[in-house]
Amino acid sequence: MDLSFTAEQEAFRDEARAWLEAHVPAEPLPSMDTAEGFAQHRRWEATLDEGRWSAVWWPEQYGGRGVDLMHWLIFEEEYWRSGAPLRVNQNGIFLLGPTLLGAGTDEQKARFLPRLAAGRDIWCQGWSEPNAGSDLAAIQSRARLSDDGSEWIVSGQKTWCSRAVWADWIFGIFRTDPAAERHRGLTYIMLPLDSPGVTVRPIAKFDGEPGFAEVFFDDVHVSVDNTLGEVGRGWQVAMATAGFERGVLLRSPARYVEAVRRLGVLYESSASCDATVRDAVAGAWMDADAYRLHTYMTVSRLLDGEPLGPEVSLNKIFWSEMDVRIHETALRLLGDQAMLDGRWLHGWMASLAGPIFAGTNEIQRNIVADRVLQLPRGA
Amino acid sequence: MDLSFTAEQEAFRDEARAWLEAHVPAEPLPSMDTAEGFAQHRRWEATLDEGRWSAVWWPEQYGGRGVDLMHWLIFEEEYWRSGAPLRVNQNGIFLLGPTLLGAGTDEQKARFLPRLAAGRDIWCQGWSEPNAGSDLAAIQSRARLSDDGSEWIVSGQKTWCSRAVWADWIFGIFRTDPAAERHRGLTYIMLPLDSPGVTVRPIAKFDGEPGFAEVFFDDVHVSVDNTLGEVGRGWQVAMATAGFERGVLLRSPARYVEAVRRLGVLYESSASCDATVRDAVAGAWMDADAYRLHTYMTVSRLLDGEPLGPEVSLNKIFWSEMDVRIHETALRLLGDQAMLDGRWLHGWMASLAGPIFAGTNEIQRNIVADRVLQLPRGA
Amino acid sequence: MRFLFEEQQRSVRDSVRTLLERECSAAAVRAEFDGAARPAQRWRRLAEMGALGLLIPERWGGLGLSEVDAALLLEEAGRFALPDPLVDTAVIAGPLLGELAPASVQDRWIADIAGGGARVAVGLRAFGPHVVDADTADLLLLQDDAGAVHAVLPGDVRLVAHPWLDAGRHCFSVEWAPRDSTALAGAAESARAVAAAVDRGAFAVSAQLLGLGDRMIEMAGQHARSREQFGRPIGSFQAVKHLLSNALLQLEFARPLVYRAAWSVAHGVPERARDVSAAKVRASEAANAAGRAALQIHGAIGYTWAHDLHIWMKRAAVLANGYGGVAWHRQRVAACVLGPARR
Amino acid sequence: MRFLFEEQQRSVRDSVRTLLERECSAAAVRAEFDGAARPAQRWRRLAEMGALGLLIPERWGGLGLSEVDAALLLEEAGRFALPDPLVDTAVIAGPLLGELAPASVQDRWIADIAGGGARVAVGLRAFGPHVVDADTADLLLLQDDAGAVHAVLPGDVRLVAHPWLDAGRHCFSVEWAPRDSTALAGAAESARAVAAAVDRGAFAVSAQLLGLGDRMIEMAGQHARSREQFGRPIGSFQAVKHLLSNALLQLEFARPLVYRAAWSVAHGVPERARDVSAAKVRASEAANAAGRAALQIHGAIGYTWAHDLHIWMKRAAVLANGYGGVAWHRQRVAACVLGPARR
Repeated sequence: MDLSFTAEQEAFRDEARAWLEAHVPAEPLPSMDTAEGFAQHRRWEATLDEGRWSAVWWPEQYGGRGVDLMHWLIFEEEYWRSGAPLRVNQNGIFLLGPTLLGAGTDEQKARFLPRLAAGRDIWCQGWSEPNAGSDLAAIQSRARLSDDGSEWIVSGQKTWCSRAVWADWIFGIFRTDPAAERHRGLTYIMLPLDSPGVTVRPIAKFDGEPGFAEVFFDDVHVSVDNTLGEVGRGWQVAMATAGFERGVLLRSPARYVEAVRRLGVLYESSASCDATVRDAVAGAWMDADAYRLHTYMTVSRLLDGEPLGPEVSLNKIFWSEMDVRIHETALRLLGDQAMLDGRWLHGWMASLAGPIFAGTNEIQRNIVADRVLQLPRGA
Repeated sequence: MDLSFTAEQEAFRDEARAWLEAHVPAEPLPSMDTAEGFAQHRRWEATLDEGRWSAVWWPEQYGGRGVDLMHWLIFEEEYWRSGAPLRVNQNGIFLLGPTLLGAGTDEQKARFLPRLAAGRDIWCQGWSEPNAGSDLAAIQSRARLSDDGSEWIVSGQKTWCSRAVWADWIFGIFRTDPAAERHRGLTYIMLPLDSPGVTVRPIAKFDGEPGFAEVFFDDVHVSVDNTLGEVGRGWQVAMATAGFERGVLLRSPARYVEAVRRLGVLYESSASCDATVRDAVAGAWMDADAYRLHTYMTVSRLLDGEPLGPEVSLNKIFWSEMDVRIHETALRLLGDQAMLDGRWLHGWMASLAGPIFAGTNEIQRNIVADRVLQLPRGA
Repeated sequence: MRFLFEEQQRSVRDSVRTLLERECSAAAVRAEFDGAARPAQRWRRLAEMGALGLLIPERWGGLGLSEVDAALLLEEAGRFALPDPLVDTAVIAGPLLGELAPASVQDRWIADIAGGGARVAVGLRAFGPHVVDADTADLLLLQDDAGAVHAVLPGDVRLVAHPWLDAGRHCFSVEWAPRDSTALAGAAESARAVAAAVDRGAFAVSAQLLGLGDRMIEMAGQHARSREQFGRPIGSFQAVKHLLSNALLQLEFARPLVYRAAWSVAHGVPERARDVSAAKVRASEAANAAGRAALQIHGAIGYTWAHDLHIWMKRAAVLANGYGGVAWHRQRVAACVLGPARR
Repeated sequence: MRFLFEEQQRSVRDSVRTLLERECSAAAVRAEFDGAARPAQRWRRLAEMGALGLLIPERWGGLGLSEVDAALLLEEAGRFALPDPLVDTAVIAGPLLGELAPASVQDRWIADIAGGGARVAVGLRAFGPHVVDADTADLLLLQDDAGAVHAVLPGDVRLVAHPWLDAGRHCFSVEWAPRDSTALAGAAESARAVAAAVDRGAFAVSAQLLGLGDRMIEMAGQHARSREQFGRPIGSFQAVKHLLSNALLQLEFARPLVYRAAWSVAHGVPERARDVSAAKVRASEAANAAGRAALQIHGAIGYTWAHDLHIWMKRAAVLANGYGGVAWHRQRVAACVLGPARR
């Protein structure tokens, strides 16, 4: 155990901090769920890439720096601390990226990753369908091979596709063996959203902004070169990184450390004498610190060669509930200003989605119970 | 709506208060889960009966006063306020009593109820069995008719029988039709615990006192006159009052109103400046007041002729969770004295049983979901 | 002791429910949330059925009834997420004018309130710095720094709009200059009536919160019965069952506190402040918990603008935060029950 | 940044686990809870494996290791509900004597502590007025009103026993008269060492609480897998699954705080007090929550004296309440993070 950072890590941190101080936009960008905001966020991705900060833990040849995940955590600490924008390509970088690195061909990596790192392609995910939410294995969208075997012909519907309204590409799993059921006979496919036959219908979320969309596929043709991993093993391809790196990558602790720092500033400025709120602020600090340390533990284990198991489902539950608590505490501090438009109110609305998306917390608790606690499967 | 008490109700309250002031033992009795304490509690039951206070809402001919449940609530308020002892015959009075009144023959009522009211017979319940806890319908203890049809011959085992160690009688449901399953073929039978073939084995509870027992039946003969209600319909007989009056009678609000009053005294004496504990004390007051008012609503509905439904399961959840919160708050106020032997510590241990006994809170939540919220039955 | 609503009170509930089913459908509420103007007809219909004059004496065309008679009506207003200023106008302003205003002001306004001809926006200091729906008010009742209440005409104020969570109602700061001519009474004389108005308003909102909570639990139940995953309705999963049961538990044990607050306000009992605050605390917590449970049960569909749930959740959040927030009312309960806070 | 225990530290954990499986079985713990004397052999074996000298410099026969090396050992002590005064003697007293005592006192006691020849009971004011296991101590370290620490022999004190929740350990008030001859150092000189001892003790107990919590979750899991109701293991019900998952969640996110506290104590970082208090708060809450979940899952059987669970629950409750209760540590975290409380 050594909870100090190495000189090399500190130098990396300093470099990141200096670059961010020089490049982070002075004014917050408009919401990425608006056309103009999306475009500005896309430009920010390009800027990040110019500095080689887009995905530091990727190999250098694909736009990364080839550093380990501990460095990525350090970069994230500096990133959030600097007030830099949200990552419009987060699904590409944190969800697709690891899967491409693990299961993609060299040709696919070369074709997709550098464009992804540079924000030239913004990706959205296509997991859920109207009848496949918590029960993701109920996927019905189909892809069949063209007669010459060169293309998939995709039909069906995906939904809750975050940022699909202005994205360029979608990745997802589709049923390629109509006779197979549940987790079998699915294939991981990547498609350009401007393909003929694709219709994107925006969905306004809780706050009214079109943060996600339905995506309809009407005999969409896509080259089989865009198959990721083995045909018929899309579930395994997707889940290989779902369990592994998503537990770490999906929400880096620095986001909450920064939120709690802002909460402390709010407490300072509030002059609140309500000791129960003070206690909640201190509780939020402990939450964020616990999550930060927990992630250091996880990454240390990974770097030591240990595999990650189903216990990463605990992370999702923890950060999503913490996020709600942090924002509820902020609203308490804001008192009779709490309901007015503002960053904390919007953050609170955003936090309410946490226990639902990326697998509801009920599903996560099932996973923890079944696979960590080894309780018998339920009916 | 009229939230004041009538002159007659106030007079009843005054009479109860005066009698209690004159009769409640100056010193608390020893625990009823000791031989000496049990005997003293039995004598207290007799004293109560001499004043006709044992079961005020029973008909006069059986030892009651024939008053309605609102009067019973008033009596309970005075009873708890006075610091009177716990009721050693509570299972007889609050569980068996209503069932006897509803389903018993006149002969049975005359034979059992006056002795019950006077504490001459102390009753324990025999519901659970080793394999029938939450799943009560899994009852296996059997009763078969003797050849001449005059007696039940009972074999099997009951468990978690509160106060069975020194009780006189047990009531319970037994499988009388061996071919019937689950809720069918059960019969409600009352047995003297000194019958040949009965073995009572004390079980020490969380605090070490023998508060409940296992009761073994080895071909115990009991007259069929001790059958309560119809043969084969024991489940229905037991549940008719379970849903109806148990929701009100099991834990009267006055118990918690008094606990919260004592909590306030503890707060006063504690000099605690911890605003989070103060907030918890105020929360406990709101809990107890809500429960008191909720019960007034329920009894008002009953007196208005409305039936009670499955929503009474909410009561069990509420009071049991409130009881834990009250005691946890007391322990917080006690600070570094909290773990020393004392009334609050013992009350805390007792409160921990609340979410478990009389149907776990998980079972109660199922009932609320299935029968109040009309959610589909689960697997 | 008879803690239930009488036949007549329940029939008021039924009438207003029938009215709101027609005049305040979810579609109408949604349209106003999306920016449509509030339909004048709904307010007129409410006046016609007597809802706006319920607490106003008969000599001004009201029904001269009490908060106990109003409780179930207010609950329905919550259930239907009624956007109109029922509480400010009919519960706070009408009776406050009746208690405090000079006869000329009373005669000018109170009958109009009961008849649906005047909407009043209210700015009491205990409820914070904002005034809701000041833009559509015919009259504003505003408290000055000393505590006196003034009746101010819309032409005499400048409004600063604050976009906020509840798009169905509008939030403003009001810039105005207190004048002797607008004061209903001096600060000292006003104190008792203002305290009563604060408690009346907080009680009324508590009742609305009950109705909002009820409706959200109902929405969640409907969804849980119809939505299938893993080949069965999601309502058959114990996690869903228990989540919704717990929400119902909180609401059903907030309910008697709210109904008791109605009685305490109507009869001006000495514990009125305590009883109202306990009601507001528990109704706020229960409605917000019902919303959170309903959202979790709905999943992503409940998180969309197209679904009704967000409107009910936002209304509940804003009402829970307003009219004295949870912290203010919790501290008031503690002060009433335990005496002053220790330092 | 490398946040994990090294091979050697994990092997200490394995050794102590093997030892405690033999010397501190649940049956043994139960027997002591029922009044049996503590077996001398267990303490001897702990000394032999070095557990009592872990934090004691080598010149007194210790291993000269750090709190980081002790963390997993202390966690095992919790897992097995070890009743012996490991924390007071080996974690608090040994190093405290090493920092504070005159050489003659050090030479008299420290090697004995490391070798298992001396049990020490500790009464530090930050931890409240009681002294645990004072009846079986060979030495008492007691703080006087001014804050100075005294080494007092059992013959020089009068003990008043307080029956309490944890029957496996004994709680006393100690009546004694501070004398110049018993003081290890003056109050001012003691302050730094006492503060370090307080943090060391609170950290050590946090680690024990983790182990207690782990074991209770394990008990609950075992029961849930084997106990059948409604024709299936109760662990297959979602209510049970989620209850236990939530308990595990709390424990797994308390864990890194405890391990970090080990580091902060070992390295005397400026944030030591904050880090220790955060660990104690979250480990206490997690262990108590694990106990409550385990009790609910066990049902009535878990509520009996015959089952092991109550012993673990009571130990957790007493340790959570002692060594600075949750309120004290929460306030210390708040003070460190947010500055002094406002009035």
